[in-house]
Amino acid sequence: MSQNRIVVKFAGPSGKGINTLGKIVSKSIKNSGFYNFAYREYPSLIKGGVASYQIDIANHKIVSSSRDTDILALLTNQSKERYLEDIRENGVIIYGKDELTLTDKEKEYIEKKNLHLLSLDTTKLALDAGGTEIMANMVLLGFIWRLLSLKPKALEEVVRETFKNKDVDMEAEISCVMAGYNCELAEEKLLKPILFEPNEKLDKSLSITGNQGIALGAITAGCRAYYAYPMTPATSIFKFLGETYQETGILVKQAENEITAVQMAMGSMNMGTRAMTATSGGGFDLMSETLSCAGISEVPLVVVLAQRAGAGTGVPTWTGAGDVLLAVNAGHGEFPRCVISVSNPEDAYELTQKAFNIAEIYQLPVILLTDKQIAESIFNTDELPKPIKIERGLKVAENRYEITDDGISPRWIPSEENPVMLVSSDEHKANSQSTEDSTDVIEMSDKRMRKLETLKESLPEPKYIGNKDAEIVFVGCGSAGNAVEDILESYPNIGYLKYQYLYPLKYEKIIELHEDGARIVIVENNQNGEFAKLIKQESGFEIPERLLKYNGRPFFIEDILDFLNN
Amino acid sequence: MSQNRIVVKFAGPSGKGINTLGKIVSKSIKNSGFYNFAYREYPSLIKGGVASYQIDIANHKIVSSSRDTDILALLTNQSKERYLEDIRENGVIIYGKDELTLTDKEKEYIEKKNLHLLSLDTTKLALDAGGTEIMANMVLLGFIWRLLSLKPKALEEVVRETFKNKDVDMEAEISCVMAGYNCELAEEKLLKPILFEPNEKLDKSLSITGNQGIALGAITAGCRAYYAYPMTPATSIFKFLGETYQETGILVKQAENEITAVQMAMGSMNMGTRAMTATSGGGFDLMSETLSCAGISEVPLVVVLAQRAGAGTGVPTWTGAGDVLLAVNAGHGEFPRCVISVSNPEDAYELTQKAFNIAEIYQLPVILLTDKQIAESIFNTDELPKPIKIERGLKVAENRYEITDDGISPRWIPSEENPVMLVSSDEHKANSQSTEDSTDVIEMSDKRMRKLETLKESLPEPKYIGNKDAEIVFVGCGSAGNAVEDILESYPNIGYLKYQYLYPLKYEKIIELHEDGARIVIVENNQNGEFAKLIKQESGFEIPERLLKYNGRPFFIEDILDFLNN
Amino acid sequence: MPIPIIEYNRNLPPTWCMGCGNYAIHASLKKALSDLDIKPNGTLIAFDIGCNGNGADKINVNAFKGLHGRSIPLAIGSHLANRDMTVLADIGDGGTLHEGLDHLIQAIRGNYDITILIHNNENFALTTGQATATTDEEKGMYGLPQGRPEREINIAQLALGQNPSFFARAYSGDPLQMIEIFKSGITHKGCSVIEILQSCPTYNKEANPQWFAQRIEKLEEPIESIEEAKRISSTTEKIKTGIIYRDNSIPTFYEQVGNRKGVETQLVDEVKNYDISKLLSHLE
Amino acid sequence: MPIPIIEYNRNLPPTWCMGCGNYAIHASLKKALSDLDIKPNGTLIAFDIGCNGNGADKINVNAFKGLHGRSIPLAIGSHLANRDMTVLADIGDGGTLHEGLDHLIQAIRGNYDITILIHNNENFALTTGQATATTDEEKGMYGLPQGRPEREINIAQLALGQNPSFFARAYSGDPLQMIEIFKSGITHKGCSVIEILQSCPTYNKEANPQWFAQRIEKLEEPIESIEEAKRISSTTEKIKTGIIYRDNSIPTFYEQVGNRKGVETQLVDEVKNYDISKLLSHLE
Ligand SMILES: Cc1ncc(C[n+]2csc(CCOP(=O)(O)OP(=O)(O)O)c2C)c(N)n1
Ligand SMILES: Cc1ncc(C[n+]2csc(CCOP(=O)(O)OP(=O)(O)O)c2C)c(N)n1
Ligand code: SF4
Ligand code: SF4
Ligand SMILES: [Mg+2]
Ligand SMILES: [Mg+2]
Repeated sequence: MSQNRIVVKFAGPSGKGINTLGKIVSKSIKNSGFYNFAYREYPSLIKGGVASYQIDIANHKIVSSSRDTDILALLTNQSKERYLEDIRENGVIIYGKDELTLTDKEKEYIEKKNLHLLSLDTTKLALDAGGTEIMANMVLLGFIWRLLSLKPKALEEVVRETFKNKDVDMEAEISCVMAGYNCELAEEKLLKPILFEPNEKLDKSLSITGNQGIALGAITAGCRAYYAYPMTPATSIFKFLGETYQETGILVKQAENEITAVQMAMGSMNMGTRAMTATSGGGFDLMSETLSCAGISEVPLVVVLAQRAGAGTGVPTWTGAGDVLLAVNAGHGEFPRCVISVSNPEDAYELTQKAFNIAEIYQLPVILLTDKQIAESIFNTDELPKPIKIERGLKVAENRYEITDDGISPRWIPSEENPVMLVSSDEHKANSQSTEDSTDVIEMSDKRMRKLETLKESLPEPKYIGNKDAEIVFVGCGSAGNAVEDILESYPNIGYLKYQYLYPLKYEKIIELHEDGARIVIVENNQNGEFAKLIKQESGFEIPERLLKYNGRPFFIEDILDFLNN
Repeated sequence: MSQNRIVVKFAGPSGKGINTLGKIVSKSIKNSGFYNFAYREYPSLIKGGVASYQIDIANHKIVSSSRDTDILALLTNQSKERYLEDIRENGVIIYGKDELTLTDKEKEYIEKKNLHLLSLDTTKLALDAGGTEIMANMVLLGFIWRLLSLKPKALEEVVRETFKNKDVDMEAEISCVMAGYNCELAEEKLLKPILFEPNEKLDKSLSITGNQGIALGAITAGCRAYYAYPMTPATSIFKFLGETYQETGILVKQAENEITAVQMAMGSMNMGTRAMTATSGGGFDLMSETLSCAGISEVPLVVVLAQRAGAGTGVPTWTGAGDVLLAVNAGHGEFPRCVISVSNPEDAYELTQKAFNIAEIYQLPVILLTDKQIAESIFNTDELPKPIKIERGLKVAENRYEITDDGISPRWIPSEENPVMLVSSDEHKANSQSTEDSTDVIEMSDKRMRKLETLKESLPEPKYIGNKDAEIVFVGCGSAGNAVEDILESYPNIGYLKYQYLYPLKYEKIIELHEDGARIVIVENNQNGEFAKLIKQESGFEIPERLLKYNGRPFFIEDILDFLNN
Repeated sequence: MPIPIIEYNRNLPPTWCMGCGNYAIHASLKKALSDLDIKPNGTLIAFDIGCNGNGADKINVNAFKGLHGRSIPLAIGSHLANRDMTVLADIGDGGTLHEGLDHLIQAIRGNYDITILIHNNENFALTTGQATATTDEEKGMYGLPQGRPEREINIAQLALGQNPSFFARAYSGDPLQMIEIFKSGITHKGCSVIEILQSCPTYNKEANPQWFAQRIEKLEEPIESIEEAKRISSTTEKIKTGIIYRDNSIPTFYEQVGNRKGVETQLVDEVKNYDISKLLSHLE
Repeated sequence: MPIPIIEYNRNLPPTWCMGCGNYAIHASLKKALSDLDIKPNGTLIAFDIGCNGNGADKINVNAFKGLHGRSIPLAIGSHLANRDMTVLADIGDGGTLHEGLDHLIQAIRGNYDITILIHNNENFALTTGQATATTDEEKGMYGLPQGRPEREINIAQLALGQNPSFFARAYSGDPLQMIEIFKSGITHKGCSVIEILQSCPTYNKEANPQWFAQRIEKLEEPIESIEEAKRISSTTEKIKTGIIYRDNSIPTFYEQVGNRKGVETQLVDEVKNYDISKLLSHLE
C-alpha cells in the first residue's frame, strides 16, 4: 500500500457502465467518510476498447492516482492486459465467469506478487437476485464494497440517488448490490479493509471535477453566456452549464465551430457581459486569430484551453500538457495576454473568476489552461474557496484607447447612457481611428505592452508547498504537480513550487531556490519540457533536471517516487 | 549623401500611378548601369492616403533603403507631411502648381537643410507636349531623370515596354517624358547627377522582389500546385504564379480561405506532388491546426508566412517581423518543424527550394518566413543562385511509420505501383494503426522528435558577414539585417551574423562570438525581440543589446548608423 | 423629430475611391438609423475587413472592426449580450462567400435578430481586385488572367435556400430604396440579410450605372412564396431589387432558448456574483 | 474478375457499437470499389474525425485521417495532385454541417471530381452525442436538455441548392442500394455528394430500422428537374433514397483550369527541376 492508499480499479469496454460504477464508488466512499480521487481512462470510441475507473482511497485529501492498484475488477476478461501488471503485492483480480487465459509472463507476475484471482459470475448472481443481466455491475459494486469492508448504507443511498430519475427497477438494483455484498466468495484473504478513521464531515464535502470547478467559477463570476463547440476534454463544461441552465439563466450556445464560438464570446464581452468559451488544442488553434484580434482591440476574452495528448488528433481522450508554449505564443503579432494554469477544482473555481477580472481590468485575452486529468477526474473538496469580488475596471471617458502610464485605457459598456465606443483590430489612435503613422503605432504598441508589466506586478508569486528547506524542489503547473503534492507530507525533503500564473512569468523564486542550493526539477506532462522552455526564455535559467511524461497518462505518485529513488 | 547613395522618392495618393513611376525608375536606373533598391509604402485603401516609392541608387549592390532622400517628388501637395523632414542637406522638393503651404517648423527645416523647392506644373507641361492630364506623371519622370543627369534612352525603353500592351498613345507618353526631361526649370542647383561608373552588365541583371524569388524558387523546385487566399504581403506570389501559369503549367487555385488552402496543399503533398501555400499572420493562425496535423501525420508541407506589422489587422500594408515565435510555436501539441527565414530574392529563391527538400526528406511542416519589406521591394540581382537538386527521400517499405534511428520513416507516393499508404493524425503504430498504448505513444513521439536532431545536424551554421574580428556583431534574420549588410563595407568594425535557419536553432556561433569579446546586438523588426527570445529559450544566452523597430517601417541604414553613433 | 444625421458622422473623411458605392451605403445607413430614431450609441456595427470595413471609423456609432470574414458571429455575440442594441454586421462579398461562408448560413438558420449588410462589389477589393464567387466567371482578375474555374455563387439563391426570415437586395446607386430596405431590415425581428449591389468603379468597371440601369427591376412587394422568390432572383437579365422575401413567423434564436423565456433583463445587466450553493448540493 | 473484397480488409476489427450503420457503409464501399475494379492502392480516402473516421485504419486503401471538418479540402488537394486516383472524402454530419460547412458548398461549386460520403447519424457521436443541425429540434441532447434552439439543416436541400452535378441519398440499412449509389457516385465525373442515413443505435435510438422502414421511399430514377428534386427531398414524412439528381453537363474544376487543358500528365508526375530562364527575361 504505497502512500497509505487503497486503490480499486474497474476495467472493461467503453459503454459498459464503467463510468457509472466509478462515479458511484467514488461518491459512496466519500460519503462513508473517506477521501478519494477517481481517475478515468477511456478510448476514443463509443463502445468497446478498454476503459477504466480507478479510485484511490486515503485518510487525507489526495489529488492524484497511484499507478498500482489493490483491487482490479475486470468487466470483461479482454481488459486484463493493460492493467494486469500494475497490481500491488497481495492484490486482488476479479474477473467474469469465463476462464482468464494468462501469458507466462502474467502468471509469473501473479505468482511473484502473490495476487489473488477470483472468478465472479456477476450475471448469474444478478439473475439469481431477481435482477436482469445489465445489473451485473451492481453485483460487482456490492462485492467490491464488501472487500473494502464498508457499511452498505452509503453505497445504497448513492445508488438510489444515481438511478432516481432513470427508468430502472430500483429495488432489483439494490438486491443485486446486496447480492454482491453478501456473496460468500468474499473470503478473508481477498479483503482490503479501509482502516482509516472515517471523517463524518466528508458527507457534506463535494465530489467535483476540474471542469465543474471551472463552470462553477464562471457562474459565480457572473459569466452570462457560454459558447463552445464539442471537444474532449473541454466538453463537460458545456454539459454542466447546459444542465444547470434553468437555475443559472446562463445563455448556453453550442456554437457551429470554434471560430464562431470565440467570435461570439468576444462580441459579448465587448458588449459588457461576461462570456466564455472552452476547447482543446485543435480548436484553440482555430481561435488563435481571434486572440490576436482581442489583443490589439483590447477586448476582454476568456478562453479555456483543456489540453489533451498529442498534436493533430493525437490521443484525444488522454491527458497531456503540450500546449503551454502554444498558449503563450498563439496568435500573430505581438500583444499582451495572460496564461493561467489550474490544477484542481478549487483552483479552477478561483482562477476562473480571476481570469474574468484580469481579462476585464487589463482588457486582454486570458487563457485558462487545464488538462484532461484535471478536467475529468473526481476530486473531493471540503469547500470551495470564497467567491472573488467582481472587478471590471469600467470607466467612461472620451478616448477608448487613451495612452496611460499603466497601459490601461478607459473601457465602458456600449449603451444609450454612454458615449459611442469604437474598438478596432487596426492599429489605432487614442480616439480609435485607424492609423499607420509611425509615432501612433509606437505609442499604442508601447501602451498595450505596458499592461503586461502592470499585470505582472499585480500577480502573486508562485505557491511554494512543502518544507521550507527541502533539498529537492519540483517546479510545475497543472496536473503534473498533483502527484508531487500528494507525497509532500511523507517526504519532508521535497518541496513543490506550483505555478498558477504562467504568463507574464515571475521566475525569481526559482532562481532563489536554486541559489539556496535546492535541486530544482521541472515536472511536466509533455515531451519537450515546454514550461521549462518558457522559464528559460524569460529568465535564461535552465532547470537542471527534468521529469517528463508524455504517454497520455497523468503523473502517478509512483512516477515521482521512482524519480526520487533513482 | 549618406553611404554614397542618391535617393529619389515619389509620394502621392494611392492609385495615382506611384507604383508605375517607381517601377519604371527602378528598372531604368538598373538598365542605365546603376544598382538600386526600390521600396514602396502604401496605405490599406485603394485610392487616396499617402503612398510612396523610394529608389536608392548606389555604385554597388544594396538591399535596404535610407531614411533620407535627395529628391522628393510630390504628386499632390497633401503628401508632403509625412516625408518633408526626411530630406538631406541640399535636397530637392518638387511639388505641383498649387502653393505648398508650410508650417513654421517645416520652413525652419527647409532653411536649415538648404532645401530647394520647385513648383512644376506637370499637367500643363503634359498638355503642352500633346499629352493628356493623366500623362503628368510622365513629365515628372522625365524631369527627375534630368535631375539625375542620365541619358533618356534607357528610360524611354522602359516606358515603351511598360505600356507596350496597354491602351495608350505611346508617342504622346514619350513626348511628355521628354518635355519633362527638357524642361528649363531643371536648374543647375537642383541637379543630383549620378556620378558612379555605370556597369553595363546591369542591363542583363534582374529587377526582382522577394515574392518573385519565392515564386521562382517554387517553380524551379517542381512545385506543381499553388493554393492561396489573398492576403498582403503574400498575395503577389499568387500574382506571379498566376501570370506565368501558361508557361509553367502550375495549377494555381485561389482557395476559398486559408484553411482550405493549407488542407489542399497538404493533400497534394501527401499524394506526391509538390504544393505550396502562402499567407500572412492572420491566415497563418487559421492554418496552424493543419500544421500540427502535418506534424503528427508526417506529411510534408511548405507554408510561406509573409509577415506584416501588428496583431489583429494591425497595419496591414506595412512591414514587421512579429511572427517569429508564432512560426516556432503555432499548432497544438508537440511536433518537429523547420522555420526558415529569407531576406532577399536570391535567398528566397534558394531557400524555397531547400524548404521543399527539407519538408519531403524530413516529412514535416516547413515555414518560410518573409516580410513585407522583402516581399514587395525591388532588388537588383546579377544572377539567381544555381538551382538546387530535388531531394525527396522517397522509399517504399512495409511500414509507413517505421521506427528508425534518425527518426525518418519510409514514405512513398500512393499509386497503383506502390503498397497502400495510410497516414494519420491519430497517434499511431509503425503500421499506421491508431494507438493509445503507452509504449507506442512514447516510441512514436520519440521517433518523430529525433527528426529534429537529424535535421539540425544537416543545417548550415548561420552566415557570418563582415570583418572576422569585428567589435560589434549584429544578429538577425529577414529584412532587419539588410540595412546592416549595406553598411558593412564602410564599417570594418561591424559584423552581421545572419540567420536563415531559425528552427531548429544553431546558437553556438553567437556564444562563440560573445566569448571572443564582440558586442552582440540583436536587430529585429518587432517590439519584443522575438528572435532574441528564441535564442534565449534555446541557449539560455540573453543577447545584451537590442535594436528593435516596430513602427511598420523597415530598418533604414540611418537606423543602424544612429545606433552605432549612440 | 428624428435624430439629425450629423450625429452619426465622425469627423474623419471616408477613404473610398471616387464613385465607390460605399459612400451611398453609409449615407443611407445613417439616414435609416436617423429615421428610425435609433441613437448612435443604441447601435453597434460589427465591421469586416475589406473596403467595406474601412468605413468603421467614419460613422459615429458603437463599432467593432474585427477580422476578415468574421463580422457575422461577432455581431451575433454582441446582439445576444444586449438585445436592446440594434446590431448590424457589415461585410463584403469576399468575407461572406469565402472566408466566412459558414457564418452566413448559420446566422440565417439561427435567425438571430441582427441585420447583415453584404457589400457585393463582385471582387476582393481591398486586396486589389481578386475574383470572388460573384465575379464574372470569364473576367480576368488579379492572378487569374483567364478568370476563375469555379462556378459563381448567387447570394440571393444561397440566402433564400436557407429559409431566411428576411432577404432583400439593394443597389448602392438607389439610396432612396436602400434607406427603406435598411429600415425594414433593421426593424424586422430576426436575421435580415441584405445584399447590396455595390459599385466599385476601380475593380468592377463593367458594372457601371448604365449597366445597372439596364438590368435592375424594382419589386414593389416582397414575394409571397419562397420558391417564387428564388426563381425571380436567379434570372440574370433582370436583377430584382427590394425586399424579396420576408417571413415573420419564424421565431428568433433567443425566443427558442429554453431558459431565457420570460427573462426581462439583458445578459449585460446580469453580471454580478451568483450564489452557487444550490448547485453545489448536486455535487455533495 | 473483380478484385476480391478481402483485399480491401485490414486485419484490425472495427470499433463501432453493435448495430452501427458504419459497418454496412464500409462493407458497401469495399464492394463498390471491388465491383468497379478500383484497386486498394488506386483509391484514396480522406477521413474526417468522428465515429465515421474511426474506420480509417480498418480499410485497406490509401487513406489520410486528417482533422475534424476538413476531409473535403483534403480530398480535393489529393485529387488535384493525381486525378488517376479515385478520391473520396468520408465525413460525418457534424464535420460537414458545423466545423467545415463552407467546404461542402465550395466543393460542389468547384465540381471537383471526388465523391463525398456524408455519414448522417444525426449527432456528434464520437464526442458522445451532442446535437447537430440534423438532430431533431426538440430532442434533449448532451448539454442541451431541451433541444437546440437553431433550425435544422436538410442536407439534400443544402446540397441541391448549390446546383450539384450529383446528389444521392443512401441508407445504411440498405446495402444493396448503397453499393449501387456508391458505384454511380464514384464513376460520376464531378463532385458526387452522397448523404447516408446512418443508424446510430447509441445516440439516435429513435431512428431505428422500423422508423426508417416506415419512411423510406426508393427512387428508381434520378429526378430530371432540380426544382422537383429539391421539393421531393424536403418532405419529411417520406424520405427518398437513391440517386436524387444528376447533371453530367457541368464541367469539372480541372476542365476549367486554363493552363491544364490538353495536359496529359498528372501533377504528381511533374515534379522535377524546371528551367526558369524564360521567365527571368520578364524581370531583366
Ligand atoms: C484571415 C485573413 N485573410 C485574408 C485577409 C486579407 N483581406 C483583407 S480584405 C480582403 C478582401 C475583402 O474582400 P471583400 O470582403 O469582398 O471586401 P471588399 O474589399 O471588396 O469591400 C482580404 C482577403 C485578412 N485580412 N485576413
Ligand atoms: C477542431 C476540432 N474540433 C472539435 C473536435 C472534436 N470532435 C471530434 S469528433 C467530433 C464530432 C463528430 O461528429 P460527426 O462529424 O457527426 O461524426 P460522428 O462521430 O457522428 O460520426 C468532434 C466535435 C475535433 N477533433 N477537432
Ligand atoms: S476599390 Fe472599389 S470598393 Fe474599394 S473603395 Fe475603391 S471603388 Fe470602393
Ligand atoms: S456512437 Fe453511433 S455512430 Fe458511433 S459507433 Fe456507436 S452507433 Fe456508430
Ligand atoms: Mg468585395
Ligand atoms: Mg454524426
